[in-house]
Amino acid sequence: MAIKLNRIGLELAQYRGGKTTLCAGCGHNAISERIIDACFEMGIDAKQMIKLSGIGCSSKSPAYFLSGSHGFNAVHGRMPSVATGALLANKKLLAIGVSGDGDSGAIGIGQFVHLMRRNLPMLYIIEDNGCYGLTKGQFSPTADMGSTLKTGAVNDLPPIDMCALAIELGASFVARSFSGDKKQLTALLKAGLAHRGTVMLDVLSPCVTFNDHEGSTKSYDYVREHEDPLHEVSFVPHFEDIAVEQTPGETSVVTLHDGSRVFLKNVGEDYDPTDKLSAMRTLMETARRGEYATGLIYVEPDKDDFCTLLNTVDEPLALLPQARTRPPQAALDELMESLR
Amino acid sequence: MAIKLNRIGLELAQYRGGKTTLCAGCGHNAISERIIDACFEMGIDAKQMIKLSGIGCSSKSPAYFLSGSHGFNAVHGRMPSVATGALLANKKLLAIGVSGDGDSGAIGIGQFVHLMRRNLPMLYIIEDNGCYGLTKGQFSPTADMGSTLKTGAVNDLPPIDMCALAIELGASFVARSFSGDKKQLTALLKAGLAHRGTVMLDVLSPCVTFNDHEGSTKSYDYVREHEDPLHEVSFVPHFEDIAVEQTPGETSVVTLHDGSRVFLKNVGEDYDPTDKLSAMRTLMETARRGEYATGLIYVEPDKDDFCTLLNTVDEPLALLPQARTRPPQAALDELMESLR
Amino acid sequence: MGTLEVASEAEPVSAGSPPRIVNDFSLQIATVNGSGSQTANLVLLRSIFQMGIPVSGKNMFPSNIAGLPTWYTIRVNPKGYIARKKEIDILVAMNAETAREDVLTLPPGAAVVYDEPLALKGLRDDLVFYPVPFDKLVAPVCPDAKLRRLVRNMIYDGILARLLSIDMAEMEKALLKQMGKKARAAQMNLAALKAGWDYAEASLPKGDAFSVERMNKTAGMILVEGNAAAAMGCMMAGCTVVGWYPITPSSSLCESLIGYLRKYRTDPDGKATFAAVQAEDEISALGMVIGASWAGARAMTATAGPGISLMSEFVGLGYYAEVPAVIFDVQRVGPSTGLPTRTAQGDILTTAVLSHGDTRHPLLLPSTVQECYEMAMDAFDLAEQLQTPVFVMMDLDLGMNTWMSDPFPYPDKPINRGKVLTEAKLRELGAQWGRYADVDGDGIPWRTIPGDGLPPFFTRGSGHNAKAQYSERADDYGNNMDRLSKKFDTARGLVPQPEIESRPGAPIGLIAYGTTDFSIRESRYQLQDERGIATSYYRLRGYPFGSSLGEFIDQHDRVYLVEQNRDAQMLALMRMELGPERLAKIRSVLHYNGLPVDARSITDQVLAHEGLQAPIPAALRHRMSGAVRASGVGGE
Amino acid sequence: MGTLEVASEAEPVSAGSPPRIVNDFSLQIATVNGSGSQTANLVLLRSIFQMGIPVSGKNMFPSNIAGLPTWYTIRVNPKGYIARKKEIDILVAMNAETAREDVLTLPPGAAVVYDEPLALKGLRDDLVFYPVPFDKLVAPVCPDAKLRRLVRNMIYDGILARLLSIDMAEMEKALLKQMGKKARAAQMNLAALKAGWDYAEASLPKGDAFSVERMNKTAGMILVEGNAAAAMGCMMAGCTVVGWYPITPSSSLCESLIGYLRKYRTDPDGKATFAAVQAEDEISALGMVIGASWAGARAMTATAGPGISLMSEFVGLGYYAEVPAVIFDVQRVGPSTGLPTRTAQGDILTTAVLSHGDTRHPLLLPSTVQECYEMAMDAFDLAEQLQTPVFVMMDLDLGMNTWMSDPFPYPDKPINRGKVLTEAKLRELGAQWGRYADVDGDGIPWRTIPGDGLPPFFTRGSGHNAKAQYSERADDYGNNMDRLSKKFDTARGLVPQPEIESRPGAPIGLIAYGTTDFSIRESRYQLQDERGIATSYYRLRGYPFGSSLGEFIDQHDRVYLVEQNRDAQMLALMRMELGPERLAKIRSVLHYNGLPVDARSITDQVLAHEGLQAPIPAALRHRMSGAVRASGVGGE
Ligand SMILES: Cc1ncc(C[n+]2csc(CCOP(=O)(O)OP(=O)(O)O)c2C)c(N)n1
Ligand SMILES: Cc1ncc(C[n+]2csc(CCOP(=O)(O)OP(=O)(O)O)c2C)c(N)n1
Ligand code: SF4
Ligand code: SF4
Ligand SMILES: [Mg+2]
Ligand SMILES: [Mg+2]
Repeated sequence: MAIKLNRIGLELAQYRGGKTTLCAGCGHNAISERIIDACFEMGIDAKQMIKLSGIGCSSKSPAYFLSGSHGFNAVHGRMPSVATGALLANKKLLAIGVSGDGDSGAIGIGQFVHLMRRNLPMLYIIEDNGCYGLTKGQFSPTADMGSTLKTGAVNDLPPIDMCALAIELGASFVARSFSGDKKQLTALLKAGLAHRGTVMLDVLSPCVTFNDHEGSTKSYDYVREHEDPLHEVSFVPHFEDIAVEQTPGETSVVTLHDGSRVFLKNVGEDYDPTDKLSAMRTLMETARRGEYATGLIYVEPDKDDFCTLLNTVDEPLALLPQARTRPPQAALDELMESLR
Repeated sequence: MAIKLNRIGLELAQYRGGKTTLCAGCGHNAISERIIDACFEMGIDAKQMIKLSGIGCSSKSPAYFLSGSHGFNAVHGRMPSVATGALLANKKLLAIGVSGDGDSGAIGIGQFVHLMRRNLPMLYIIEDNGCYGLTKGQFSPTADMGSTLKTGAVNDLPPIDMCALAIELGASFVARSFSGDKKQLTALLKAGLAHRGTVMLDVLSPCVTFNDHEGSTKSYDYVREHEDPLHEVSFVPHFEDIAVEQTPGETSVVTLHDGSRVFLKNVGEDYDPTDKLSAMRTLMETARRGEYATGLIYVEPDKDDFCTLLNTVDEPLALLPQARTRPPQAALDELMESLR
Repeated sequence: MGTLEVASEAEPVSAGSPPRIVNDFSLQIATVNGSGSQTANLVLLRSIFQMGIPVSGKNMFPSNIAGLPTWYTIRVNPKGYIARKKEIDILVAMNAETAREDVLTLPPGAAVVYDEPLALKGLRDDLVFYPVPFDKLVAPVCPDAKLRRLVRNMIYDGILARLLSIDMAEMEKALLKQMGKKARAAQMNLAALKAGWDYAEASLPKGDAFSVERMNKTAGMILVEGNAAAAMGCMMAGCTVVGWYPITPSSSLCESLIGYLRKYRTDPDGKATFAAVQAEDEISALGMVIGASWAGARAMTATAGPGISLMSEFVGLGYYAEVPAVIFDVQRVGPSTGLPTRTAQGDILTTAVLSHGDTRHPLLLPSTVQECYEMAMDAFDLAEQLQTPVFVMMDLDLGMNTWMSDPFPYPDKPINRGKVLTEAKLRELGAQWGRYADVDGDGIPWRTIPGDGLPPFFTRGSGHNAKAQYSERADDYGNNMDRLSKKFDTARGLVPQPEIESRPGAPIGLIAYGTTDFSIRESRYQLQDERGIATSYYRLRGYPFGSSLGEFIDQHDRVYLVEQNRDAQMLALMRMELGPERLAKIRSVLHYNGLPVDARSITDQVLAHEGLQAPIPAALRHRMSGAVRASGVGGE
Repeated sequence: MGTLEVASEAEPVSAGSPPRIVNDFSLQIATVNGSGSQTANLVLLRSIFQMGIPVSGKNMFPSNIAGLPTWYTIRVNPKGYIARKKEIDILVAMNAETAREDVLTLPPGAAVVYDEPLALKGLRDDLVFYPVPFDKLVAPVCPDAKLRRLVRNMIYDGILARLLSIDMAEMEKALLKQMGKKARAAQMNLAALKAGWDYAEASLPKGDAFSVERMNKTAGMILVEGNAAAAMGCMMAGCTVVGWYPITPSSSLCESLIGYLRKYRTDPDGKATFAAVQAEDEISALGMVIGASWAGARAMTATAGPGISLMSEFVGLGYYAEVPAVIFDVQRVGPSTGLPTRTAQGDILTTAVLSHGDTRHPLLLPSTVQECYEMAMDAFDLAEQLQTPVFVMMDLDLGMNTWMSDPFPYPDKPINRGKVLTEAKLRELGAQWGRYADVDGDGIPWRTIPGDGLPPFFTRGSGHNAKAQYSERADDYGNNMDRLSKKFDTARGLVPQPEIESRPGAPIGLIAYGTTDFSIRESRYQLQDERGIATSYYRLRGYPFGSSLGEFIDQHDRVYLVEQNRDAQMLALMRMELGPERLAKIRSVLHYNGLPVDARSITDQVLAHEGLQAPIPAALRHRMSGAVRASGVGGE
């Protein structure tokens, strides 16, 4: 039978990357797979996409998907500024950033805060395992209070909830998922690729080598048992118009700026992802219960993104010819005259 | 008539510092005065207090109060780590940190986040003028959307609400005040000196030289018109027991770990500063209205502070004799044996 | 010019029979910052400039916003020696806090215009005093009391115009230019100017030696600060992305740049051909520049010492991953926060070897405002040609002070974007091409840019091979590091080459860079004129060094390297590569007190090294040069 | 020892008539990381060590967590030369990915123990092959299939025990020590060990030349990694505050330290006499150290290159505000992220001049694990004596690999906290005292500590005078900077002094520091033994340099400075201060490929400089030394 092709005529394999060097079973590998699926299904043009990351096991993963895209594995915790610069240079690029809970929550928290505040148009993924995998398992700032290391050491500091922080700071699309939740994660990734603005996606991604034991709140078992989905997420891109039958009150829909739609089917009491305060409440309460609320936590589909605010010419600045970037003799003359 | 002495027999003048080099009328100068008042009234022993700051006009101010205390004017945005180290070395010291909205909100936001998360026992003051005073008035991250510079430039990014951030991250005493509100600011400062844990006090402190014009949302006029006190704050230290008559429902009281009491007299509908979520709601709603909620926004009187969590010996680590810090021959022998 | 020659050498003597000293003096206005004297000072500077006389204006201000002592110094010199000079000939004393010390440090014969209440007359009898009742004079011309603080400054301009015979017409012209549209303010200031002139006319008989006379040495020239000049260069270089964080003394570079870009790089529809972002700190500012350059933009940032330290890690990434970046370091006095409003050349060594591991970075060394403009353009070309971070090492004196210059020429060569791969080039290279493959033998590889449709690659700061694949292989690492060394050698021929003035047969050679140039020129004149010592001069304009450096040293018996830092930082870089014979010839002349180096300090040190007694008391050691001023605040 | 002498020089030839080579070989286990071979490797190392034979163990691992090629190398040498050696004599090939290349790079006569399915026998006929059916052998001894991956490694220990005649009793003893309490695991591993021995006994006739014989050269000695040794030093130095951020290869220094502190510095009531905080990054880690030191604690942090770059601004503050700080730099390969799991001496120059403005920092240079322990203590004393940040420059090879050492001596001198003011001292000094006043003429002032009740002062990174008051005065600035220079001169006599081995009349002097020491010792033996060239040796142990350096150079015709970086970084520091005659004598010997330098590379380069042809093909250039290994991952 013929291999499935996407809307730009490519097959899934063409969205793959290099062979992973991460541990077998690492949540990060599963996320890479979902990214490949999502980009394939969205019919992304890899040549117009850039992959960025900081340093960490998670940050290595951009090398393991979309080998057709440029990648930039920057320095520890500084991916946000590099991504910002790249998008200033060329706002037409579709940027996907992969970071870790240490990379973004510890050394990179400052740049994280300001990227969220700017609502920079990109898909920002945190592969969250509550530890520093690449340096052999120390606690990260997202480690929960009372969670233990293999050594038995107990974390006595409260975790930073990267989602709550992102919402508080102004990110316009904030979601949480689990590397093991194929359906939800793929749907959120596709929606994230469609949204214009900062998409902050915190994905619980267990570290099988250092943080998958009894006593850890970021282990596969713990996360499976404590994942508390806010709704069932499904995504219909603008280029498909499937009618999704929705029993009113049962399913709500969020329409993104490009016409794509995110369908949210209630599982418990209904949840409105456009209400900032209830989003904060939900995060606080689930956290208090030791659970992880997953799904589309907060979205503001039409918020201006940073590149729009900058109001630059339509072409990418990076590709402007000299004629557009070097003012004429007259301009210099005028300046000189003003100084005489 | 005799000069007033405080409970340790000192007069107000003994809490003063060097002559200010800040502009006449700068909010920061008023705050220094309030700090002097508060320390005097609390009968603080200056020799057991340390003053820390980063870089900025605000950060210069520790030189202008309590010349009887050691001071450390560190590097830009890094006061939190220096303060943390100092308190690790000597947990008996009473630390007061003065920073600016640029110092803490821009370059220093990373260290700010992690200090709040640790609930480090100190009084952390942000002298908030929405701009970089010392570098001549550029916008800072707390500048409100739509606020303008003297040049007419308009800020199009949302402000970071340092109070909301501090609450979200775990600070146990979060308040906002105004350099011009003598009574409220002094009461909050005294309460802050009594609380054990991170006291994050965001004080609106207009920059008369660069940000006090029409169109600025951090000018004296604007702040006066838009200050929205949550309650009337009064403070009774543990060493005074004045009975404060309180009409039930009208006034609520917060008792701090040392027995000091903060009285909060309702002005509008009553407000519970121990409810995290309503604190967040209040901040969001007042901000949406373009107002500044002031007063004691959130407090958790009995939360463990960082130094307590570290469970170090009662004496300051800095003053331990060699006998306490150099293990005996036997320890080394044991180690050597384990390596044979 | 005979008179002038004579005049300028004449020893000023105490008032009485004043010899005329024309167009050759330093004038200093002592005030407090925030008192709005800047307008009056610039009008004074500009009016003398408009009379065709060489001038420079230097502002020595404290590191706060208002209320502390500030000194503005104007150097006037007929031969065009406009470096800082130690002696102040004319003092305008407006600040009670410093007036006493200011007066006591003056040389005999100096003139002192002062605010009458300060009652300075009694302090010395070898000076010429001009008391002025500023408050009395300002009231009538400025009814609005709130504005008087500002307007009263214009009065001393009027006084000086009369005393120094500065053409009032030029003063008024300068004032109107300075005021721009503010008509009402202009009127008030004109009145104040006039009031000062009238008062001097009526009540201040000329008793000192100094005056100006029209010359023709500034025709067509401009007055500008180095930061503004560099900003113009960035704009003309086609800079498209600016990531910055404010810090003195570099802020005005980015702020002027943004101003120019708004004006000249915005399309009719209001859309910009640039993006400028005030980052949250310097690390982020450089991160944006690196991200933008990687994505094909011409990106820059500007900072000072503390920012350079913070950028260290990212600079190493730029070096090793080979990403262009243009970084201006407007140097101030370090270490640490140091003296943020004082000048130095103290970041040279750290910057050249910035970041851990084996790294080397090109430095561009502008001396004049025109070079700030030109080297800004060079920097963008070099960063892209070499695919590495490039530093333009300015200093506070150059960046924030006002300098005369010929107008800046329109760039004569097109923008050079370096080795950016094209379809055609790729076809030519075929399989040879690898992101980090040295196909041309100059150590510089060919790069592609995201979105250009050409083969992508993975950029990283970790080990990689010629194909940009991750590698920990010993051979890949070594080959790559050797190629980077080769690339740095290629840079020797690409950075701005030195300007060499060889005096045949001169035993002494002088080497300097940056703003030291102005004092060197004057010092060479002093050595020749006072001691008959001929000198050659090697003005270094870029690092890494070219072969001409060694040759210059070979041509002289003794070489003096003059720098404005404590540790002889540029000499340290030279010592890393020069042979022993050459090193044996080099002596270091250092100046590090926060003030721009003056010619006399250099001359004296050279003479001392040469075994010739300096004419001035040894007490005035080089470091101590310049009237030592208090601007510290007791309590702090 | 005659036999040994002979043996160790005998050229191994292809199997058949094997000459005996006793206690002189390099053994390498090629596996993948995360496969749990570390236990087996350490047991092997320890058992040989227990037999009294000099050994060292080096782990060459990739920068990821599991699944990539890793090589563990054990050097056995009767004379105690335990530096890395290029040739591998015995290979244990467990990794399919690298087996082929591993085998092809072996010298003739080498032995290869390999996993049978890899079928390597056919690759070469000049080696001795020992195929082993690991899976077959492991099944019976380890019923639990999940554990086999780990246990099977123990089998090669058994095989090697038999082939090299390692005493099984020592093997078992080493295994039990390694296993500690885990009895069940121990039993399984003992069985696997036995299974390996039995299999070799039954099916692998000895065909190679290598074996071990009991010696008495390790009696009483210990085996330890440099990071653990440094950690012990920090604890014994009375360190009370640790602020750190994880980074390879420094993490295990702080982690061991915290482990030791928990065990030996916790009071019976569970309260600690220390505080250790994992900071959010390196900037914060050093900030905590500076804050703690300022408040009177003995505080430290440890990091690697990237952290050094990030700490740059704070280090400048420490230098200028004169706050003690102890910083360990366990150097890895830069620039940028570089090769995080490879070794280098590449941060020397950047660190010595770290931070903008004129700055200089003391560097301590340990060569051995014992010096890691001792210099850790020195560092705390020096940081407080000099009131400045002090760096201990280790490297990955020293910090993470396992070294033999005499047991560490208990400190013989009390903790030295430097000039901390006391009531009495204050009374003595009276008005003379100022926080930054040089009352003793050594450039080092007296400090007070918050909470001590003595006069407080204001600490700042901006300009200040001797009384710690804010000052922008030119004289205050200059005087302070000159005092800091004087203080740095004082440091010359306080940092660890060099260890000098002078051979009277030797024309050649060698200078080295850090881990290069091990190869230098062997290289000197090679030069003497193979070429009859006598050499003197100057082992540098600290920066700034002492006067002995120049004297050493004067005593020799030619001096070779050997370092493990590309840019001759230590030489650059020497060039900054040595006179031309001395510089003329120095030549640089460099090695920079991520692997520890080996003696042969040094010997060959020295011979080449001396104009003597090296015996080995020039093809093996120094950089390329060591089997060049692929551990890069194609696609990445
Ligand atoms: C400046 C700097 N500091 C420290 C390190 C060491 N380091 C590498 S990855 C890492 C943490 C990674 O944790 P996280 O971001 O959560 O990624 P994970 O490995 O858990 O996926 C650290 C501390 C570094 N590479 N650079
Ligand atoms: C590393 C570094 N970057 C930049 C600066 C320049 N700088 C000094 S103060 C300041 C901002 C101060 O703003 P804020 O903290 O709000 O204080 P304010 O002056 O407004 O009270 C800046 C950017 C510096 N001193 N150090
Ligand atoms: S160490 Fe943990 S995070 Fe890193 S690759 Fe392995 S499983 Fe993943
Ligand atoms: S500039 Fe603004 S912030 Fe700074 S001292 Fe003046 S008024 Fe205060
Ligand atoms: Mg992680
Ligand atoms: Mg501010």
